[in-house]
This record gives sequence, structure tokens and C-alpha cells, in this order.
Amino acid sequence: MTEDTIILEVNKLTKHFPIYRGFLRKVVGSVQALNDVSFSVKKQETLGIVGESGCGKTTLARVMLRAYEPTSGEVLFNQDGEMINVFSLKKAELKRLRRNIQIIFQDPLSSLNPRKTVLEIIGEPLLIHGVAHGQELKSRVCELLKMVGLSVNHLDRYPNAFSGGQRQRIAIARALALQPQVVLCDEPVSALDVSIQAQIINLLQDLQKDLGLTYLFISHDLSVVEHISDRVAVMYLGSIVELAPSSPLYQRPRHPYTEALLSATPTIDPATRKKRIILPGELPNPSNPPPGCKFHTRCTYAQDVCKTTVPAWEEISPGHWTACHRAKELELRGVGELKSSG
Amino acid sequence: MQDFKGTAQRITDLYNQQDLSDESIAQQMLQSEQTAEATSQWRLMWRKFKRNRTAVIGGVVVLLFYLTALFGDFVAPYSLEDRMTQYSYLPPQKIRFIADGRFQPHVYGLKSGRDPLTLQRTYVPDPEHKIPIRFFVEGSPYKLMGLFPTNRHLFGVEEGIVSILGTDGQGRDMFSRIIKGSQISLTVGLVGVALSLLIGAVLGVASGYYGGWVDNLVQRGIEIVRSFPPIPLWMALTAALPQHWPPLLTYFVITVILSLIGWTWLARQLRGKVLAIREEDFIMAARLAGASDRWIIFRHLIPATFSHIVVISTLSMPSMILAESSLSFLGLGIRPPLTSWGVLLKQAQNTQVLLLYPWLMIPGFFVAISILAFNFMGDGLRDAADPYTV
Amino acid sequence: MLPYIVKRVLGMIPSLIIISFITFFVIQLPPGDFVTSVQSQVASSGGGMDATTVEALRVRYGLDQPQVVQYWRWIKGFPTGDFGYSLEWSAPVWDVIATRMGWTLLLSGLALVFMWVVSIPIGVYSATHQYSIGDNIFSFLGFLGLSIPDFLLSLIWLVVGTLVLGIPAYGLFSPEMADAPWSLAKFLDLLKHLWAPVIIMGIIGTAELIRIMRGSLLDVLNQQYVTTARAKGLHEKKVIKKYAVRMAINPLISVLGMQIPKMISSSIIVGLVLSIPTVGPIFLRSLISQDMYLAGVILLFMAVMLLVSNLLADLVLAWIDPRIRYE
Amino acid sequence: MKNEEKNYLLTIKDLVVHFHTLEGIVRALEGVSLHLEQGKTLGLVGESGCGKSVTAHSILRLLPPKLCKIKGGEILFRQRDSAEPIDLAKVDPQSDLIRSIRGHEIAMIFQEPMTSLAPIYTVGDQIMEAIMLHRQVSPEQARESAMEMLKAVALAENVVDEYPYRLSGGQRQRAMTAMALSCNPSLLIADEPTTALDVTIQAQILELLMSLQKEFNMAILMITHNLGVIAEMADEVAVMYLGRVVESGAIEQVLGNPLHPYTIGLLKSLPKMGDQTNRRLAPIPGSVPDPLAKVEGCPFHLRCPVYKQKGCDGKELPSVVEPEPGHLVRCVLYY
Repeated sequence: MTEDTIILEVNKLTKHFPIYRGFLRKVVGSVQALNDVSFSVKKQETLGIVGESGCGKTTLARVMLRAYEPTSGEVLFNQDGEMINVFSLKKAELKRLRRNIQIIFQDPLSSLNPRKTVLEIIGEPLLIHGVAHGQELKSRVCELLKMVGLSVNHLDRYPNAFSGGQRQRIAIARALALQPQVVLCDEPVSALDVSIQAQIINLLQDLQKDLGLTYLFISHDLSVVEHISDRVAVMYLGSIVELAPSSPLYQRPRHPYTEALLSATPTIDPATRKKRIILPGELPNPSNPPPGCKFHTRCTYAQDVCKTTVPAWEEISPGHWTACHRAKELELRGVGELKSSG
Repeated sequence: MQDFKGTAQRITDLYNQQDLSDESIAQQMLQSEQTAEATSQWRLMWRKFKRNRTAVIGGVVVLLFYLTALFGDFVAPYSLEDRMTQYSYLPPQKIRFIADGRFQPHVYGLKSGRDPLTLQRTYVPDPEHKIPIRFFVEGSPYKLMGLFPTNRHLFGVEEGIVSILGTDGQGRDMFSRIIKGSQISLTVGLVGVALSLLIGAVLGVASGYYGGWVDNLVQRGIEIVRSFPPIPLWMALTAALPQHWPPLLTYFVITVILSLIGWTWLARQLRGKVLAIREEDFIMAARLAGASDRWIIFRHLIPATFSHIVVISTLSMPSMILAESSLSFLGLGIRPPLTSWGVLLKQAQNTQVLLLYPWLMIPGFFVAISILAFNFMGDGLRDAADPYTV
Repeated sequence: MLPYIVKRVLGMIPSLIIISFITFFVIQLPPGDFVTSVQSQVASSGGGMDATTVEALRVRYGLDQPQVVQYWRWIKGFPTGDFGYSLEWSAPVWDVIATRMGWTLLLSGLALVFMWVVSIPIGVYSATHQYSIGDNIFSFLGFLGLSIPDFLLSLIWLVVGTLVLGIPAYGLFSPEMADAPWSLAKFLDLLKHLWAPVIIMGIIGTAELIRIMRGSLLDVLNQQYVTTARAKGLHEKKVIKKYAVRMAINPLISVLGMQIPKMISSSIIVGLVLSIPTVGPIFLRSLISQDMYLAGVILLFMAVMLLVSNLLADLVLAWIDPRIRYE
Repeated sequence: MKNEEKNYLLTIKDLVVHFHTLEGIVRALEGVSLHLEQGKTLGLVGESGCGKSVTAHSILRLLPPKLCKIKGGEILFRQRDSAEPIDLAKVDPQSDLIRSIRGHEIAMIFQEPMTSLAPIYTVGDQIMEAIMLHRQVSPEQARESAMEMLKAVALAENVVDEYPYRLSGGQRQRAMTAMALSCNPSLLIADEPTTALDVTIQAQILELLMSLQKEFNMAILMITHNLGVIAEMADEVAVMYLGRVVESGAIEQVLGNPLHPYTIGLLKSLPKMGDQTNRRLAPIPGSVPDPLAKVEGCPFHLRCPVYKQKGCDGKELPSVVEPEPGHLVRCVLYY
């Protein structure tokens, strides 16, 4: 279904936010939001990124779009067959790039300016890039509205006249206005009720099919990510700990954290109450992460080596990457097994 | 009871079959959802403001005050320097409306004499001598709004004196002077706020939007300015104005001094608002769509802060008016021959004079009413300014 | 807590230096100096001064020195309690202002107490009875209080007190008591004179505090932990007192730092109108006569008072709110 | 409604609650009926605005009295030492009676662990306060019990002297639970207790609640929008839509064999984890109507895929039927 050309490549991306203190704003430490994150996204696929709050997934999206400058690393984008580094672009080039990569935010309330009409909101990117104006702009916006399942009668309304789901549709229309190739979806359905969530997921899937979009889909909800993604990356404390096509990742995880996440996610199958793996403790402070494998403080399988040595990022089977010292020896349980053992 | 499982299966099938393509969803949504009418920010604000009755009253009073000030020469029966020495320290006259059984506003003529003990001049109204009040009478010439020369006044008398708020020691009509004084007192606030706004808005928005060292610098500056109590600092600064300066220059420099201190509050408030708005995702969305700083500031930030600027300016008017009148009251502000409410009040500073002629403090009530009106209006505006957070 | 205090106190030093610098600059702003103003006084009373006398005066007062030197001479005595010399009063500045400073602080302090004692109960009532008749009345009175300038209130009091009520509405003592030694009678006489200016000074602040208290309490009443306290089974009164009011009072303390300078400003005007020996009247006089050291010290004192009261407010906040204390 | 003789701990009958806002009347609850057995868990599930939280707050009478009026219905609660249940709907929300029940016999935990504890008092303070309010103990004993409770929720004993802001979200929810359980209530109302937490922490808290339920033999009213949480926790479940319960029954019945079109739609909207068929989701069309609008007939008919079949858009609310024992549904299709 997907072509195999790589459209987006992230190499050893690191972002540390300095912590300032005192009158002279001395740097006293840093929040290590992203550490050596590497992955690549193929054309027209959906790469899911899943993790708990504070794992750095939102920072990842924003650094990739160069909303913040990274501490180190690079993000390469395939622009007409040429891999260009997002961080070395000049202003004008960056503006051109922005037409190709767009974003959808979590909170449809905050992501739409309440003082602008739907026409102004969806038309804004077109105006910024001088693509269309006047009557042409209007007809472009109408097309976009139809595409996301809204009525063209809504053109002159303000965001406060819409429900959460409709607002998210407006946000999607804005993201698609410039006909991007890649859309970063930052928890696009987390703020919505279940029934609305399903509408938006279907919409995103249809749009992907029709327009040949590539998605980077960020969420904390494992079932949503599995549903929509071709491949899934699991993040913990600023690093990717496992990356694999979704089926093997959910059926046979190779990192203890993935196993624990799968186990902790409640499912609606009332026939089987599963045996949970309860992770002890909480997320360590990202400004002072533990040495060695960052997960060792909560890992039930941890050994001495985990406390001292950072595990290597290895391809454990074709397309299945993980960073765990014991990945080869552990028999971890996936979704199916978790259910039946209860 | 029929086969309930069959029914449930039928519903499930309907969900599955129904190819809920987006178009059909849109159709259904149009049927099932009531969407509110298109309402812009300003309409929402106005609707909310209207609901607050005291705020509307405050607004009307403010409007009235400014209109009166604008047409001051017309409304006032006498000019600023019309001295009627034979009527010095005349207490406020009572206006009577009915004469000889019909409506005819008039005042009584006055017989003056001297108190045998204190030797103060006294006035005795003479009920027999009715002086009718005429409207649109001719009086001292002036230029309406500084443009059209005329000598018509809203009301006046053809003989004697009409002085509804009394006169001062030189026989000048307090009412006329208060109205003329409002021109200064109310514009000091306006000019002062405008200047504060200019400084405060630029620095506040810059400080909030750019953050970092710009913010740091502005904040330190504000802290230093604010480490002085305002009134004493104003006093010290205005005391430094040379006595020989022309009054108009003094007036302008005083507004500058007032706004030099007033901007800090404005800047802080705006910075807070900008900081909050800057964090909204729609700003990030615009930036990631390729918008420049200029685009964001002019298309998003300023429109979003505009309503707050209106509110903050309204709410800082009272302190400007108060500061001017306090300073002039102390003799450090506006200097005669220019007249403001504070200048008029200066005569009341002398305890003995005040106790004998208490109506000299009436200008103070105008200060209070204008401040009250601004406060009411500003309060209503503040509640209405954020129509999106209920 | 102690490190926090030390840190804050040390942090004040640069501000103090900058403030003293600005004060000196502001005081120097008027064209001419004290000697010129003496000159013009002498001239207006028909006399004249020759150039050598003028020069001698300048040298005597150090007015011939460069500004930096004058600043240094002024500032260096401060740590030892030497605040310079009032040219107009021919006395050390400190002697001129000491008792007046005392009265100023007393009046301000009492006004502050008045504000808090009155505003907190009213604020609590208004918030817990939102939109009731009582709340509306208090809100209106609050607006009124906020809008009547202190000089107008003083004037009204002067007229009403003297002409209507027939009680002495000015000064601190009745004439016969002014020079009498301290006694119970004199103290009572003082109280009789004191309450009105205290209320006048406190009224704007009271109105402000009521509004702040009401708003803040309304905010807090919507907080989850208030519901938690109710769900525990606590009595509503206790919920309000222990959870709501206790939290809602924080913004009141933060404005405490702002209230004190306002009190001082107010004491200038009220002192002037009601003939009370606060620093106000001599501050005004020193400004007009360019008695620069006197004016400068008073201005500086007021600025320091502001700094100190902000510090105190912060300390109190840190003391009652653990979140600040441990930062 | 057959089992009315049964000794339910809590029975809610036809509860109607209206909110009087500036914009108009919000009909938050329009006849909610529930019952909960001693020691069991009832899950109350529905999308935002369906009235599940209002139901919970009504039981303890915590709704603002000026704004919210109980227009009708009963909330029958069986107190520990009395045979006859009392009707909490009729109790004065300021009375001593309701206060002796709050925190003592019915305790509650909330959604926002960050704000549900007062920031200026220590955790211990706030727990001890609850203990001393309902039990005749000295402060020392109360402190002892508080520390025991903290241990029971797997927090360190020294948390007793910590301020809430020093704890993480999960720890605060534990502390909150310790406080709620400190007087051994017979009913715990948990209002979205894990919504603000991450899944791994959510799993910890759910596990904790289940083990404490066994230990203390209390009933739990679990309010959540997360069907998964309900599936794991609850014995019984009631599905709410627009202020009415549309379907209720044992968890296996409702989730395994849903009857109401809304319940079916909800379940069809959820992606199922581990389901490799990659089916397309079948969402419920449209969205929840405006809270100020008055919907007549079946509340769901506006979004129902089978709607208008038997006049469910009429004036009358469909009545409740019981197709199988204990499984109640409010839909005309099952008449």
C-alpha cells in the first residue's frame, strides 16, 4: 500500500530545555526532553508515536517543525527527491518547507483563534503563502470545508459556534490548505468524546487515502495508535525505546516498557479481566534522568548492567527496533496473551 | 418479549452498513446540531456589556462629561475670567421653576449687605425680584470648539447673576469654571493614558512576545520606576518644573510626567495578556504555517489584546484624573490661568475659607463622579472583554 | 525560611543604591538651587545679596561641588544615621522629620489595620452571598469608596465635622492639649482627633481590598479542594474559614506592599488638609523651597518604606504559603 | 425494578436536577434511576455532558444550592446502623445529617488530583481532620490512623508531613484515596479518578481501589467516560445519555450484549486493541445537542441510525424494558 521512499528522516535528534534561575538567569540544569531520537517515515504511511505524558512526544513534533531549535541532530525532509535538513534552512526556504509539513493540535479550542471566522482561519495559510485571495480564496476554503465534512454555510461563523468535533475538522482543513505531504497529528482526538473521536479518526484515514498523506500520529492512547498506524514508536523519558510495525509490536513487544503499557491499558472485553503488569513508581524527573537504561528504575526485568550501561538501539528482527539489554532473552507478553492469562 | 438479541444485531448491522461517508455525516450533523449564529467578538462584548446596568450608566455619564467639556463655552453661562466682584463668595443660588403659576425657571435677585459682627458680605434673596433664566442668550463671545465664533450660551440671565454652584472670592461663577476646568481635568487623563498606552503597549507587547532579555530589561525598568510611591514622586517631578514656563507647556509636561509612571501598570497588564495569548495553539499554528513575527503580532496578537487595551485604558483613567487633581490641589500641577478641577479646589485648601464658603469644594464632587463613572464603565468592559471565557 | 529572608534582604541592596541615585537626580532637577531660592526670597522682601555672599553660601552648603561629590557627601552618612542638613530649618534633617515620621507611620499603620479589619469580613460576606442585596450594596459602596479622592473626603469631613457636628475636625490635639504633658486626658483627646483621618486614609484601600477579597474568594470557592473539604463532612463555616478564606487572603497580602506607599501618599494630603503633622506638609514645603536634602530624604524614606513593605508582604506570603517557602 | 425488595445500599429513583444559568435552564438530570449493592462496584459511563458527575455530586448534595435544584426523585441511602434508608434528596444540604454522612459513610474522590487537596496544609493535616471529624479520637490517634491509611495506599509514612504540591499526580490521588477511606465508608464515589493520570499510573490506582474495596468491603460508584476502566472495575454498569440512564445491567450483559443503539454505537466507536482485522470504526453521527435545548422523546433519537422507527421522536420518553433479568434498556425497539 505504501511506497518505500522515505519522506522524513530524524537523526539523533536531541532537545534539552535549559532551566534558568535567579537574577542573572544562570543555567542551572536542563530538562532532557528529547535524547538521540532517530526514525524515518515512509511516504504515505502512518507512524504512530505513543508514550505517557512527559515522554517528549509533543516536543518531538514541535522540534521537527522547527518551532524550537534542537540541541543537536537533524531532521531530513524529502523535497522532490532531495533530502534537505530542516534545521539548516534559511527563512525563505523554511517557509517553503512549511507548505509540505503541517500540524494538527490536541485542543481544538486553543488552536483556533476565537476572533476569526472559519474563512479567515482556514484561509490564513493560503494568504501567508500568497496562494490565493479574494474569490479564489473563498472557493478554495469551501472545497476544504467539504473535504472535512463541514457545510459551506459555516464560512462566516466563529469557532465558538462549533462543537469540539467540528472545530477539529476546521483545524484539519487548515492543516490541509497548503496541500502538505506530511501532517503531524499531535493528540488530535484526545480531547474529544469517544463517538466524535471515531468520526475524526475515520476522516483522517479517508483523507490519507484520498490525498496520499503521510501521518506522524502522536497519542497516549495505545488502541487509537494501533488502529491508525502502520508502524509504532514507543517513547519513554525522551527516547524511543521500541519501534516496529504495529502488529508485531502489539502482539510480541520486545521492550518491557511496551509490555507494561499494553498491560496497563484497559480493554472493553468484559469476558476476560486480564492480569496486569503494574509498573512500580513513577516517571523519573526528566531534568535528572537515571543513568544506564532510563527505564531500569521501574523495570521488573532490570539487571545490574541496566543500571550502568545505556542499551544500544538494535534491529532485533527485520523492521523491529528496540533498546533493551535483555531484548533477545525476554519473552514478553503482547495484547493477546495478556488477555488469555487472566 | 421478542428476540432482543436479534434487535441488537440489527442495530449493529445498521451501524456497520451505513457507509457513513463524510458527506452523510455532514448531512446528519446539520440535522442534529444547532449551531449558534455568527457572532463576532465585538458583538459578544457589546451584548455582555449591555447587560451590566451600572456600567452602561457609567458609560453614559462619561460621554456626557466629555460632550459638556467639548461644548464647554456654550454650556457655561460665563467665561473663565468673568469677574462679578459685587457677587464674591455668593452661595449657590436656588433655581425656581414656577413663576406666577406657570413654568418659568428663574432666580431671585439679591440684596447684599454686611454682617455687622464679622464684616462678611451677606446676600439676601429677594422673592419679589424674579430674574427669569433665558435659554440661548447672548453673552461673552467665544469660539465654539475653538472654531466658530459666537456669543450664544445655553442659558443665562439678562440682569443680575445666575450662579447655581456659587461664586469664588473674585466673583467668578463656579459652575462655569468647573465646566471649563473639566476640559483640562478630563483631557489630562486622555492624553496621559494615550501616552502611557503608547509606551506601555509597545514595551508590554514586546516584553510579552519576545521574552528573554527584552522582557528582563523591561521588567527591571518597571521595578525601578515602581519602587517609588507615585504621588511623592509626581510631586517631586512637578515641583521641578520652572515657574516661568507658560501654563500650556506645564500642562503638557505634567501629562508626560503622569504617563511616565502610569505606563508601568499598563505594560504589566498587557504583558500578562500577551504571555497568555502567546501560549495559545493558534499562534503556534500560524507560525508553523509560515507566518512572520509581523503577521502574528498584527493579525493575531494585537487584535486579541485590543479589547484588553480598551479596558486597561478605561481603568487607568481614574488614577490619571485623580493624580492631576491631587497635584493641582497641592499647587504643583496645572497653573492658572489654566483651570482644572484640582486648581479650583486649591482655594478650598485654606481651612478658614473653606469653613466660611463650603461650596468651594464642589469641584471635588465632579472629580469623584467622573472617577466613579470611569470605574463603573471599566468594570463592565472588563467583564465583557473576554467573551470566550465565560 | 532564614536563607530566603537573607536572600531577599541582600537582593534589596542594588535596588536601594539605584533608588538613592534616582532620588538625588530628581531632587537636583529644578533649575537653580537652595541659594537661588533664598536669593529670590530676599529679593522679594526688598533686600539684595551680593555675589560674594551668594558664593560663600554655596561653598558653605557644598553646592559648588560636582554632583557626584554632593551625592557622595549626602549618602555616606546614612549608615550612621546622618541624613544631612536641612538648609531651610537649619537643623539636621533627622531632627526635622523624626516626630513627623512617627505620626505618619502611626496614621498609616492604623489606617492599614482599619482596612483589613473592615474589608475581610465584608469581602467574605459578599463572596459567600454573591449577587444578594447585601453584596450589591457593598459593591456599590465599594465603588463609591474607590472613587472619592482622599482630599475631597478630608474637605467634606472638615466642613461636616466643624459646621454640622460641631467637633474639631482638624489637628491632632485640641489647642489646650497641644502643649500639655502626656496624660490620659491628652491620650483620649488624641484618639478623638485620630479616628477620622485614619478612616479617611483607609477608605480607598478598604474599597480595593473588599473587591480583591471578594474576587479571590469567589475564585477559591470554585476550587476542587473546597469541594473536597465539604465532601469530608466539614461544617460550611469551617470550609469557608479554613480552606477558602485562608487561601483567598494571599492576593490581599501581595497588595499589602502596594498599600503602604498609598497610605503614605494619602497621609501627605490628609495631613495637609486636616493640619496633622505628618511628613506631608514639610515635604511639599521642602519641594517648593528646594530644600533638597530634606526633600530627598523624605522621598528616599518613602521609597525604602515601599521596598520594606514589599519585602514584608513577600515574607508573610512565604510564611503562610508553603509553596513559596520551599522554592 | 423487580428487585426493589433487595437491600440495596444506594437506590436512586427518577432523580431530576436542573441548573438555572443566566442563559436558561440546563436539564442536567431528567429521571435517573440506579441502585448499588453493598460491596459491589457500579460503573456510570457516558460522554461529557451526560450528567454522570452531577449524579455523583447530587448524592452527597455537593451541588451549589442556589444554582442547582433537585426537582424530583429520591436518593435512598441505607445508613450503617439503621434499617430504614434515608432520602438524601430531601435532606438540607447544610444540615448536620448530611455532614455526618459525608466523608463518614459516603466518601468521594475527584478527577483532578492536582487541585483536590488544599495546597497549604500537609497531607496528614487533611486526613486527620476527616478522622477527627467523624471519630472520637485524640490528635495522636488520628495521626496514627492517618499514617496507617497512607501505608494502606502504598505511600511512605512520612508523606503525612508533606505538602500536596510536593507529590506527583498519582501520589496525590493515593493520598486523596487514603483520606476518603480513613473513616471506613460504606460507599466510595470515584468521579473520574484516573482520567488525569497516565495509563501506567491509572493501572496502579485501579488496582489499589480494587484491593481496598475487598479489604474494606465497600461499594464503589465509579464514574468515568472510559469504557475500558469500567470493564475492568465494575460489576454493574449504567450508560447515561443526556441526563438519562439508557441502559443498565451486569457488566457482561451491557458490554457483551449491548442493546441500546447508543451503547452499541459507543462500543463500535472504540478501536479495539489487538484486533488485527483493521476494521473501520463505525461512529455515532453528529454530536451531543446543546445543553440548553430541550430534547423530547428518546434523548438519542437525533443521532440514532434507526431513529423514527416507532415514533421515538414523540413527546414521551421511552419506558424501561428488561429483555433479560437485570438488563434494563430504555428504547422503543425492545417493547
